[in-house]
Amino acid sequence: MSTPPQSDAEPILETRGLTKKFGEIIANDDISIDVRNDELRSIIGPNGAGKTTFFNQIAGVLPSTEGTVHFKGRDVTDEPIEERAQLGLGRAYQSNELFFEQTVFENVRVAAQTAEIGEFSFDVFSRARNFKADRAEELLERLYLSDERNTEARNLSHGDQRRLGIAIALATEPDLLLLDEPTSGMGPEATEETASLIKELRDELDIAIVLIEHDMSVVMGISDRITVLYDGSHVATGDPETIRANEEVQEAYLGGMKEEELEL
Amino acid sequence: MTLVEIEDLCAGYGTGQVLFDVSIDIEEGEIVSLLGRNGAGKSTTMRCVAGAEPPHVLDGSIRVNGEDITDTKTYKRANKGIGYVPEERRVWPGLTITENIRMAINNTTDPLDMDRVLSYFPRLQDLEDKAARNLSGGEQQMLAIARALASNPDVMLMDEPSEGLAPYIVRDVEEVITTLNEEEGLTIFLVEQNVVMAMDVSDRHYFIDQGQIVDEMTPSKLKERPEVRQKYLSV
Amino acid sequence: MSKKTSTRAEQFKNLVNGSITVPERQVDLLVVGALAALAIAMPTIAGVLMGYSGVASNVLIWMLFAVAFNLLLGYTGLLSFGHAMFLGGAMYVVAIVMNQLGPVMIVLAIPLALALAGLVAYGIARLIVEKGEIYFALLTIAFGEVVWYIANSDPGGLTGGDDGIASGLLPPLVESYRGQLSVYLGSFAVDIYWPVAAVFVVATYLLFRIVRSPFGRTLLTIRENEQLARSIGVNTRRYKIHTFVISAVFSALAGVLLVIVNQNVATSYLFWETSGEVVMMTIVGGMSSFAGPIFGAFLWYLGAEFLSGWQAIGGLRHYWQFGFGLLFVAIILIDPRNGGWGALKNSVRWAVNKYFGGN
Amino acid sequence: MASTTLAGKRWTERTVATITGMNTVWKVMYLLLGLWILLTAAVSPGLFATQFVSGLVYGMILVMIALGLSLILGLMGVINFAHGAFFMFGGYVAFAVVAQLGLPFSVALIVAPITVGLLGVVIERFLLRRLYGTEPINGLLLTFGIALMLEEAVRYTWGSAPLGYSADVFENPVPLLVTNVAGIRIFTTIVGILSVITIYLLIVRTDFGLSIRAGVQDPEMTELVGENLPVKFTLLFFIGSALAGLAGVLRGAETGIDPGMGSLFIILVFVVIVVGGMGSFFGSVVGGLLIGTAMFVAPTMLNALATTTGLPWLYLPGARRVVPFVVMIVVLLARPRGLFGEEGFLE
Amino acid sequence: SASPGDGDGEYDGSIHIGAVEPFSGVYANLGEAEVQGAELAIQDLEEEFDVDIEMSEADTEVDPDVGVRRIEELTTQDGIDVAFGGVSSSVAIAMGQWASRNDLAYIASGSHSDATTGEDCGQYMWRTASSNTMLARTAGQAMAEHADSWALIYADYTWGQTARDAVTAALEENGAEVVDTISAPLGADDYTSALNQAESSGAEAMGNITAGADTTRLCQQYLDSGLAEEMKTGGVLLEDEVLWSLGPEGVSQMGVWATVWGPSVQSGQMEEFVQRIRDEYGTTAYSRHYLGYQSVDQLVRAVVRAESVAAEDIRQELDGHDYTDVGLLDGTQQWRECDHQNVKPTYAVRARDADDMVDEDGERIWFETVTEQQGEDVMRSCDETGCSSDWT
Ligand SMILES: Nc1ncnc2c1ncn2[C@@H]1O[C@H](COP(=O)(O)OP(=O)(O)OP(=O)(O)O)[C@@H](O)[C@H]1O
Ligand SMILES: Nc1ncnc2c1ncn2[C@@H]1O[C@H](COP(=O)(O)OP(=O)(O)OP(=O)(O)O)[C@@H](O)[C@H]1O
Ligand SMILES: [Mg+2]
Ligand SMILES: [Mg+2]
Repeated sequence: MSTPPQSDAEPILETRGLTKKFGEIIANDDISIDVRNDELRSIIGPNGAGKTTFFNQIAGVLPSTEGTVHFKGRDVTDEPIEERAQLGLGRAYQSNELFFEQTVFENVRVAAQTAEIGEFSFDVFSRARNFKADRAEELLERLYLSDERNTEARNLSHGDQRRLGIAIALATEPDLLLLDEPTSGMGPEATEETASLIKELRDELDIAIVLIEHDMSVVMGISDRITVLYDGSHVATGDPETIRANEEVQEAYLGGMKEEELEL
Repeated sequence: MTLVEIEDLCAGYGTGQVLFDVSIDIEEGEIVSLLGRNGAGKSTTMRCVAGAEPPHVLDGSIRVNGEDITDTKTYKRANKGIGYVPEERRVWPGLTITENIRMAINNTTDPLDMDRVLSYFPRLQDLEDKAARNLSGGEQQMLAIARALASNPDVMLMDEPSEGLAPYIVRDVEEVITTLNEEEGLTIFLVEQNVVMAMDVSDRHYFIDQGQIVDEMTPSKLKERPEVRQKYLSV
Repeated sequence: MSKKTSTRAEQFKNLVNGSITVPERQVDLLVVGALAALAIAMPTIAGVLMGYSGVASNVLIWMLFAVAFNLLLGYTGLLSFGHAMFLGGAMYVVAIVMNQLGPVMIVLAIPLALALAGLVAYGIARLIVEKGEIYFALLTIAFGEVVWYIANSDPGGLTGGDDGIASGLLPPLVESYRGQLSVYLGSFAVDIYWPVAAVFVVATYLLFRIVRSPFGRTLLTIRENEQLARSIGVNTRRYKIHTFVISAVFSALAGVLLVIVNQNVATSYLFWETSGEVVMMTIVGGMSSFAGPIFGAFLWYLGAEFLSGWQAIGGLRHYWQFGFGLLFVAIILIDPRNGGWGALKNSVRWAVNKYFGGN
Repeated sequence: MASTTLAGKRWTERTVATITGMNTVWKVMYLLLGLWILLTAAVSPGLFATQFVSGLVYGMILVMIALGLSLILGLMGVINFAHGAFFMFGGYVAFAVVAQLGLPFSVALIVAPITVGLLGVVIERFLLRRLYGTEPINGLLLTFGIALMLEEAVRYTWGSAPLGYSADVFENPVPLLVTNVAGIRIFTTIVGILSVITIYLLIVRTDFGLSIRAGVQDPEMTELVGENLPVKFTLLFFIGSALAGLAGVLRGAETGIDPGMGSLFIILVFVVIVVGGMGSFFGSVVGGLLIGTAMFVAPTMLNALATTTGLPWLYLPGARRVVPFVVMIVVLLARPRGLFGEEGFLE
Repeated sequence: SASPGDGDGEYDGSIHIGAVEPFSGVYANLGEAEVQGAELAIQDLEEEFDVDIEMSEADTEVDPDVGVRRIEELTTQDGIDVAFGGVSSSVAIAMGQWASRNDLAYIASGSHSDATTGEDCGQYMWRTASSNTMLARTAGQAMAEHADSWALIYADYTWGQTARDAVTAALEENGAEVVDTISAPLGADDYTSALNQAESSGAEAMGNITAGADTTRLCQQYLDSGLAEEMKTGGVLLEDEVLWSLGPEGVSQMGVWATVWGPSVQSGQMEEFVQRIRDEYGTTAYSRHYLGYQSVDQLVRAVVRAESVAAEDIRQELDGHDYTDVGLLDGTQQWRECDHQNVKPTYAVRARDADDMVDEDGERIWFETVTEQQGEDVMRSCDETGCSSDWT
């Protein structure tokens, strides 16, 4: 993780004409975006706009009906999830997806281990307990989870669980991190903390981050660029100011918003 | 006429008491909202009226349409004129939209018919046969409201209908609420964290803090007194 | 809490409560020690609790089988209802080779049995490992039935059909008199129990190491959340296939031991009821821990030997499985994951905390 | 659970889609299978027809047993391993009524299903109810234990020896198309068909099933819209168990009873349900008939192949026993969720 | 008696017998019946000799693994001197092999499989029951007289397959034709398919080569399908109890069968035996009671003669021993040395008309004897058995 920031570099992620149909329903239609390799990108849009579906297509959880996904210049459209993960695509889920019966430490350690040993390793006799332990400890520290090190994940509070999800994703040493509503379910203070954490992570680790978010204060505060999806279609992409000013976006998404809320 | 009368309600979970002598009156045709911090007891109040357990009522009484329903069995309350839109929507994920609504229609004596219910939510009409789990958050919220509406209630209890919704959908929900109130004369009892929205739609606010009703006022009055918000609502 | 030098009692309490973690190498020593102690004590335990020490070797073998099985159920989350095909299949391979080519050929039979089990498991796993839980369970039953069918139809007169194979299975160097099965090495004789116990300790320890290895830890992620496991880059399919093979090979090892000790094999070893038994042992003992299945196999034999021989309950003793069914139901209602072993651990913990003062 | 779980809605469409969507390997295989069937019909037409009809009748018995299991599985998501034991218990209650108390068979037809139904109710109320909402495997294992207990209890009460009782008027054989069929079989078939229709009308076509499904997904919410849920769960379990009991009475009258008959059938019936597609009401009906006919026709087909090719070893005696499993393996490899299975159901 | 695990072969006037029988599982009732017979034998023997006989029971279930464990347990733990029991042949053979390896005299009282005294014979294992071949040959002759052409439905496992071959040979030898042989799985629940095939074969009669509960089901379905009106029937192994559930009417259509012994065979002192079983246990005596009695009787007598419980001493006494039953059948029987098979009569019986049956007070005499075959006439020759009988 030591490449210097290079703003106009090759995009790390390119989607071309990405489309997803669930039977009759078109969840995403012809979405083409590029994400630069040090960018912090937000995706916003009303509920049901297809944001999570879009993530699922990028990560390989859902096969795309049409279109291609290129990651680090490589066509990964038909690669399975684990292949993409090994390539450096990290993902934290919208609903808390964790290894609930393992300790917080083990959750992160095993993710770090996978990054090290690859998608499959028949290493049956070395000892796992301290394997990549340092890396795990480091991440726990970073995400304020060290105190909960030995707690089983299911016993964490909701906000801590969300942070653990991010820690797991980070442990896989991603070059691109997808975060689905990282602040939902967090109180205002925690939301603020998380937002600045995300920004710091990007700066420190020098990775690209794409996040889905409904909380406009977060979105407007930390994003380099914002992409707006509406009803499965790409409406606009641009920096926060442009998006705020975009009339179509106003109409489609922000329109119902009171000034007070935008400031909250 | 007073449609809902909550009188000196005390309720709690397990051994701990959460509500202390809560009294709320709601007139027919009114939209009344209950505001308060996280954990103040808003949902608890509402669950007591709807008949969900836990909590259990320790003392006091709840009357709807003049009838005391404090001890009425849960499954019998829907027929006493109560519609309930719970926190987190709680649609049945495996049932389709129509099946979700039909569940409410089947179990009430004087329901609205399906077409009429759906006519309020054109978006749902298009998705009729889709399983609720495959709906987006906003669609699920509409479905939860449609379901409560289908039983043709006298009073609709709505617990944070705007939570987790995109700003634009919040506006839609707001619209539905006012339409129902204006066109159908539906009485609405609303719990909201989103004060802006609550102020837009309500006729009256109750404030609850640590399980006690601490104030009651109209939206216009509330606008004049920002310190009330500070006192009871800020984190 | 102020820091003060902890008493031995407190140290013990902390150990029991799991707030002290033992260094990795010591864990290994501990486990080998515990397994060896179990193996050494088993004849006595069996003699006292089950009224018959001769059953000890069977108990150990089933413990090994259950642990191997639990690698799938407890660690990977795959319920195989056809595992008898590996246990029984290996028994048949050994028996057929010895029966046809002479007892000396056991040296060839054992590796052959293990290899065949692995091969068959690999083939089956490739076909079905990605089917949903219930489908997987039923498909394993189906393959088990097919194996049973083959053995029962006595192809080429090899399996003896329903009669099974019971003669010509006394391995070289082993002699048997009035129930004493001894291995002779020159003039030095040792009860066959001890070699079996040695294999048990080694094999179970190997399984333990597998469970604690990066491979084994990865299996847990699959059991807990397959989608997330894939998202962190785990090729779940390959892990599942390999685990199925490992589990099959160790089950086959149990089968090899069983045929050496009992010197007979019959189709009943291939019934799905036999597969069902190992499922029950594992659940009753608790699938979430390594020791659970060991405990479960022990309880099963306790039921089979103690209850079924307990004259005090008269004719009822022939229905001891009723009692086991009841225990099984109770475990499912109380704690299907941690089972009897979990309950035991909790009660020890509770007792220790009570005795040394709770915190 | 998806919406069309129980209704066979659009299944014709799906069949057509399946056939057109099949790849060539499968198409060729189905073609060969068809030719083989034709060959058999040509070689021994009489026997083939007889076996086919008997197979359908036998399939109907499987359907009859599978029905209750499928109902409880499809609506409540409970994999009731004890269904086989309920079935067996039904036979024993009938034995007690007919052979021990000397009452007519018709009394057994009413008393046994009710008794077994009540047993089901007790199990549902006191045991299974605690498991709703947990992993489905827990229900499977719990009922596995119950099956064991029930079997032991029956052995204790009635012994292990096979027993039998008279089915009164239904004992006489009835000519059916090309063959004679035991009267009790015809009666079972009729009862089976009636049960399928009744269940379909009562549960699939009414909103009874809807309430149950809603109740499984979110019991509290279901009560909140005004549903008296526990009563419905119990009722459903009663119906499902009573159906098993009824099947047991009929089966026992036909072939006699023994404590092992439950475990003999439960696996077979699971195969039927899986082949049909778990959770699909129509799937179990089709699966039962398919497995039934396959079990009867397959030996004849093997025989035909052996005689025409002159390769006697092709006639695998006793292959009938593995036929269901082979059918299951083939079906599942081609269609991972069985013939009419729903995506995501219990996965 | 001997103390646990000593097995030193010393005999001190007390004998400890192990009854290793299925007390649970599908054969439980058969195991129970053998033990009932054995108990009578013990009463008689204790009266006749000055011996003290103790019997320990152990449940083999239907599982060779369990069987071996139990016989081992009885030997090492309870210190039994000799053993008998076993119904299913896989269990009996496994136990017999174990006994032979471990110097324990054991009589497989109730396993019919040829293998027991054939390729799986054992040095210290004897068999009281008639072998499969003995039954098949007896049945074959009677069946050939009963009908001219047969379709045989056989249970598809070792016993059924060997019985099928033996019956086929016997039928053909006696001038009848075997039109078709039809397999049905062991433990089949449904015989319609097989019956269809039998019917379509055009044979005059359907031969029933199944055992236990399978026999019950096949007979029941034969009756239910109305085939009884078109085809006669008969079978190779009758253990009366399995047909009791058909009732007198049903059984009256069951044709001819071979049996080890049945309540209709009341020669010698058997009438008294039947009466005693009825008095003691309230049930009709059938072959299993007889086998249990005879097995214990012979074991104990051999011990008394040898004045030793050592397996080898017992073998010396039993092998080639001619004897006349005391308390049972008339005539001379023998323990054949080459394969340890008991040389004894085997019977063919025919179902009586329902009106002629004795059916009262728990006494069910529903068959009548048609032939009594002498052992030597129907046994396999020593060469045929394939028993490698170089015992010393
Ligand atoms: N598995 C599925 N099957 C069918 N339709 C689906 C499925 N998953 C999502 N959809 C549909 O696709 C559309 C997009 O869903 P998606 O979850 O991507 O929305 P989203 O933008 O993430 O919304 P939210 O902000 O509420 O999370 C919705 O209309 C939804 O109903
Ligand atoms: N099931 C429960 N068991 C025990 N305590 C509960 C339970 N549900 C709520 N409580 C407690 O009751 C109090 C009131 O909770 P309630 O859900 O009514 O709050 P609320 O005002 O709706 O808050 P929010 O805005 O977060 O929804 C809280 O202190 C909460 O911790
Ligand atoms: Mg989303
Ligand atoms: Mg709330």
